[in-house]
Amino acid sequence: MIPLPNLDVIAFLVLATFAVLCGLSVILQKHAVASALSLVGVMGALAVLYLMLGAEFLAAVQMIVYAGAIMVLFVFVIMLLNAGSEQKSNRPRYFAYFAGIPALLVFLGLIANFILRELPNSASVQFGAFTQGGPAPVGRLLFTKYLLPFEVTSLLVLIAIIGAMVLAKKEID
Amino acid sequence: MTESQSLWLIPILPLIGAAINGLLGRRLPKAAVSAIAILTVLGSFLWVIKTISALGDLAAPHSEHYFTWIQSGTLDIGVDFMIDRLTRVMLLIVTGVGLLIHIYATGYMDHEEGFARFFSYLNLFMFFMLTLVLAKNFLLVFVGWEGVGLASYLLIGFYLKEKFAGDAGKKAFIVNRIGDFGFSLAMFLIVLTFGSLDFTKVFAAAAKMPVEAHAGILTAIALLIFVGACGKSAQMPLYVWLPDAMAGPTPVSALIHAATMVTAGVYIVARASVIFDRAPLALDVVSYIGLLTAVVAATIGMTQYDIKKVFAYSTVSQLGFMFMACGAKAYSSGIFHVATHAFFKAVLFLGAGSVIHALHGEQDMRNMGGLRSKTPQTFITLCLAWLAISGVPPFSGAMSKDEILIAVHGKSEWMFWVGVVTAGLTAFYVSRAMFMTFFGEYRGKAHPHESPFSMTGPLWVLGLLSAVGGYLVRDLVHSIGPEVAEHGDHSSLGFIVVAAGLIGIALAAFVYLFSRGLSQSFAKALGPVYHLVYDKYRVDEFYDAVIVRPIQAGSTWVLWRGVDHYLVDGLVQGIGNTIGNVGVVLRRAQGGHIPSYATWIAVGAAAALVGFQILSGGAR
Amino acid sequence: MDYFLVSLIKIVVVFGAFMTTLAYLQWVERKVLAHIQLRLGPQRVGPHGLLQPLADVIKLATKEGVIPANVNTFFYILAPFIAVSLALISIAVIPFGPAIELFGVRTNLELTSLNIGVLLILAISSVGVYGIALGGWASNNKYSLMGGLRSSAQMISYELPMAIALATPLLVLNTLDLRQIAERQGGGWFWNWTAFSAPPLLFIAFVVFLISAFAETNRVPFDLPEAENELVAGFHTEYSSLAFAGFFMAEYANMVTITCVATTIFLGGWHPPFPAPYSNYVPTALFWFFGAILLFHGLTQPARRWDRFTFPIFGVLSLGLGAIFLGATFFPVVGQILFPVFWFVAKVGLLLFIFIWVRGTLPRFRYDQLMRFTWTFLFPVALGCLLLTGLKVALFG
Amino acid sequence: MLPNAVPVSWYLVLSAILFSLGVAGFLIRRNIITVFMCIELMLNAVNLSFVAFSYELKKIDGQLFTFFVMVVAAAEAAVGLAIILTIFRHRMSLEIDDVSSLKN
Repeated sequence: MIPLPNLDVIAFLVLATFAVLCGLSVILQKHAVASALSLVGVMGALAVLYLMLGAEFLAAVQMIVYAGAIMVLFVFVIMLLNAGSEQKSNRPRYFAYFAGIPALLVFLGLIANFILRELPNSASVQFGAFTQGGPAPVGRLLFTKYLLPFEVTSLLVLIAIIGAMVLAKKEID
Repeated sequence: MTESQSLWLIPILPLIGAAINGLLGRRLPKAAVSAIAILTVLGSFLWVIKTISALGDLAAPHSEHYFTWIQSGTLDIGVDFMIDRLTRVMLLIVTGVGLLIHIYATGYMDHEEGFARFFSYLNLFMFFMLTLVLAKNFLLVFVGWEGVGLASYLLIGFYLKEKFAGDAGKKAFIVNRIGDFGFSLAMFLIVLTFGSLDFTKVFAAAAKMPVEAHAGILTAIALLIFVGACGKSAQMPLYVWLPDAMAGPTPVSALIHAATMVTAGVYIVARASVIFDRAPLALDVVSYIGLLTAVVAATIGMTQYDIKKVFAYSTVSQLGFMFMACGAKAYSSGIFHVATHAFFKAVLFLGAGSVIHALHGEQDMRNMGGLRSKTPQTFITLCLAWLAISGVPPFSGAMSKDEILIAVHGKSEWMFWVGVVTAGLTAFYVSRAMFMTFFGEYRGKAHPHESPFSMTGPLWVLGLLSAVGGYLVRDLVHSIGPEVAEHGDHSSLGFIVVAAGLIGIALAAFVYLFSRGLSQSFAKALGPVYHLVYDKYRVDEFYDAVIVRPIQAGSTWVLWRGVDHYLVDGLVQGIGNTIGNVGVVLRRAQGGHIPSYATWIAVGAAAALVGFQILSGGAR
Repeated sequence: MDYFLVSLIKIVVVFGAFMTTLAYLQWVERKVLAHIQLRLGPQRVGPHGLLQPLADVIKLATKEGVIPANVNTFFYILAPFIAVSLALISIAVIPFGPAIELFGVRTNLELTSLNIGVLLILAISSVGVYGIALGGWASNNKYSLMGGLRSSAQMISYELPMAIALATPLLVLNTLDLRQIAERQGGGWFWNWTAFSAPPLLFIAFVVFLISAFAETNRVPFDLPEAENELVAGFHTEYSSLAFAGFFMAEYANMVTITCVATTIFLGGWHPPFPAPYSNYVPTALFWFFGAILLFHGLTQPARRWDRFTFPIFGVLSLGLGAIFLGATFFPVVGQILFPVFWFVAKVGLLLFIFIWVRGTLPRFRYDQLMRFTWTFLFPVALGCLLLTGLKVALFG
Repeated sequence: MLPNAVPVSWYLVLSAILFSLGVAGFLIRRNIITVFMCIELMLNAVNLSFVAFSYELKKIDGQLFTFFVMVVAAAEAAVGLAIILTIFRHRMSLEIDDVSSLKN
């Protein structure tokens, strides 16, 4: 029997590559809809990564809330405004391209270096090793330790709903 | 304490009433507003009676601890209520008289704007007054103290449309601040000396102190407390706010500025009797100030024409009597006078209110007269109070005043004689007011009518109380202790006091009933003196010239034009201009362009991270 | 390797059955609609049009796939793929029957078991909107765009009551695993099913779920995204050939999936409405009754020439099916698969029939009515239902 | 050769990469909606690190933070998109360079 390659590693590499490619696509695509769909791709990849990290509930919420609600809203607005693709700017951004991107790469390297140095032997991720991310434990913690933040957040969402309605309502001439 | 914790209910009930009327009152019908106001006070009155009857003779005070309010180092101030024999009397006066005046006010205020607002304030006052009386430590007393001051301010300025009402409210508030300042200093000294504000602890410690070693500090505390009492109880030289406070509605004058709040000063002196007993100098000061106030206010009262002003000065004068009693260590007599005074002065004010109500707002006695037949019930009840304040036995006022003057006689002979003369003056000016109002011909233009039952009812109850109330409360008051000198040895002194009162009435009758014009000629003959007295000794003007104007001038010329304009403004504007100039340069960075802001944020974050790397890099 | 092999077999079987169902669902729908409207429906291809789905597939596959000018080609082609694949995923977590043992291998009658199965269903259905929205937008056609926008708004709106209605029985069942959900309803009479327990709260939730399901699948009376008299054909106006087939299939796949979910969560999954020994004879009785009628009808009063042959043949087939089920009662190895699947399919079929029935009966809503209906009626009802159920669970366990 | 396990730090590095991509997008894109999406990308990256730490520490508090971030992101998206709609209605443009009324 052929020894199976370690699925955790393969899955991570595939998903990570996918996520990074989609992320690149988010910022490089000319069209807003394409960016939005790439972002959905990132979110999908992240959802699966959450699943591997034992956060089942979050994986589902990630799909339902982020991909299913927030991003649909984005796509909806893009279509509604028919935002189309970006026009060429009459002011080229040399600063961003020639200073910003390299700086960003340096920045990234520093962070990566920092992480790998600070966490030299962090736990290795194995699917199914950590199973506390189901709806039951999350819900229990949410309604005990984090009850106040939860209630405050719900209030915030209510305010956001009202605010969005007021803002988006057509002004009466 | 095995008893249930139930004292808190007494002040809370009026607070609930105040909250309901204050928040919802405008939407409720008047009947509901009055019902809420009266029922809450009635509730606390009944609760007071139930509590008192349940607690027996109160040989030991009953106290209740609710929660710790302030804890700082060794200082531990709780919200504690206490009921002892002194509190018992005060509670009965406050809730009983308060209840009657609430009932009265429903009739008196019937046509006024802000009906609910009025009762909300009145209930609020009851809450703070009861807190003051029930409190077991100085700080909680101070809460009530300030609270009644607030309620008083609100109620004096109740007629929002009248400028003088607002001014009077402010005057009361500001003058009281001086007293409160004294009271606060007293509290600081108490904390410093005794390390606590709790009555039980402070008085127990004070009682153990050898007088010789600590006379200084105790005198200082006592005097500072007395400064506070002077402010609240309108003694010289802080009495000026009380006559002006008559700008408020009459029930307010009766409740706050005659029966209850102004006696808080007497209450706190009596409460701190342990300290005063050990500070002879302070006691002398209390006596002198009380006597001086009594005389001065009585003489002013003789010349006033506004019926409420007369009674206001009368109140100031009677408060002086109470302090005289305290100064003579006859605290229970002082409290006795508080009680009887609450009855008869309430009647006088309520009667005056009834008259004013009958005359549609007329307050000048020169426009009254002959109201005896027009408002018979008011007249009869007022007569009872008149005889009581004049010191005619067997009415209540005679009993307490006798006791006070006898006690004063024990302290000093000359003060007794001045007191007797003042008692005569008291009888004179009250009789003057009665004669000018109810006897002779009616000189006004309005059509007087008797007041409704809601006003005459309380008048009758209080009138009867001022007649016989002395017998009712005597034992209660005397249980406070220390023992008062018995009448037996001093019956002759008692006769002198009664005689002084009768002479005062007779003189007034002579001058104002039988020999019209005599008063005018007196006034002419005395000329400048009369005018000086009529103008209330020009005290307000004196204060204005000596205190108010210099401060104003100093503020204007030194602080405003000088310090503020040149120094502060110069500095501030100089800084502002500099910053503005720098801003002109820096503004270029603010393009209003979001990505550039974001770039700066990113650069900042990156810089922070790099810095962190460098700093932490060495560690590993 | 057993695991992979078994999984592979299950995938093949389920996928095959699912695709066949989709194809024939369309035939059933046309037939039922036709009979509601007193027509005959497909009749030409095969007996009673039974081969019509095959013909349709061939037709669509061989048509020319037109990609209109000025469309965003990538998204234009991507959209139907998204729609189809998302529609097909959910079936993976639906349990069709209990755990069985066959040839010494013990396995569950489902593709995969997730302990957050319900959440997965919700997640998939919430991203399902992308296919339609994207298709509508990529077509570069205002009718398509309108259809896409409408569908986005409609699906977001109706997802709320649907999710809440789905959450309501979870309060009682206390699990998110679809298999456990189904198992906890079994072992007795039909009033153990969630839809009938805690009356009438959960039944209301069931109805709310069904109504929302109509909207989620863009079915009549909520088929605004493809309202032909306003929007030509809505989001798939510009689609043809296999791309069109993709959307078409996605719609039916969604319908089947959502009825499967409803069956599993509300109607007791594979459990019969009354206990086992007696319920096992029901299929036989039903098939024999049906077969007898067909035989009788075909032999005595054939309406058309071919009916004289086709009806008896169907009747005999039906009798044979009945016999198989009767035989299955004696062979548990067969019965353990046949009976659960029969009940599951029967319930799903019933719900699907309701879908078609409603399509044949109700007119289409106006768009503002549609939105107002969900926000001011359906959503509050679902919410109230959830609250009351929660209260009941909290108070009475 | 592939390692036979993935350490949590790799997840964190992935998170950092995604975050940096979000920052870069924020800086170089000019369409407000895209910029907004880049913010969401950054939020997602942070969420990933929360979940990764939750795994590392074997505590689910981190997952709850992610949950809250998601909810707040939903609120933010609602309001943000409403603002974008309003801006578009007034200026008929989604260019971020055109929206500079923060100046002065």
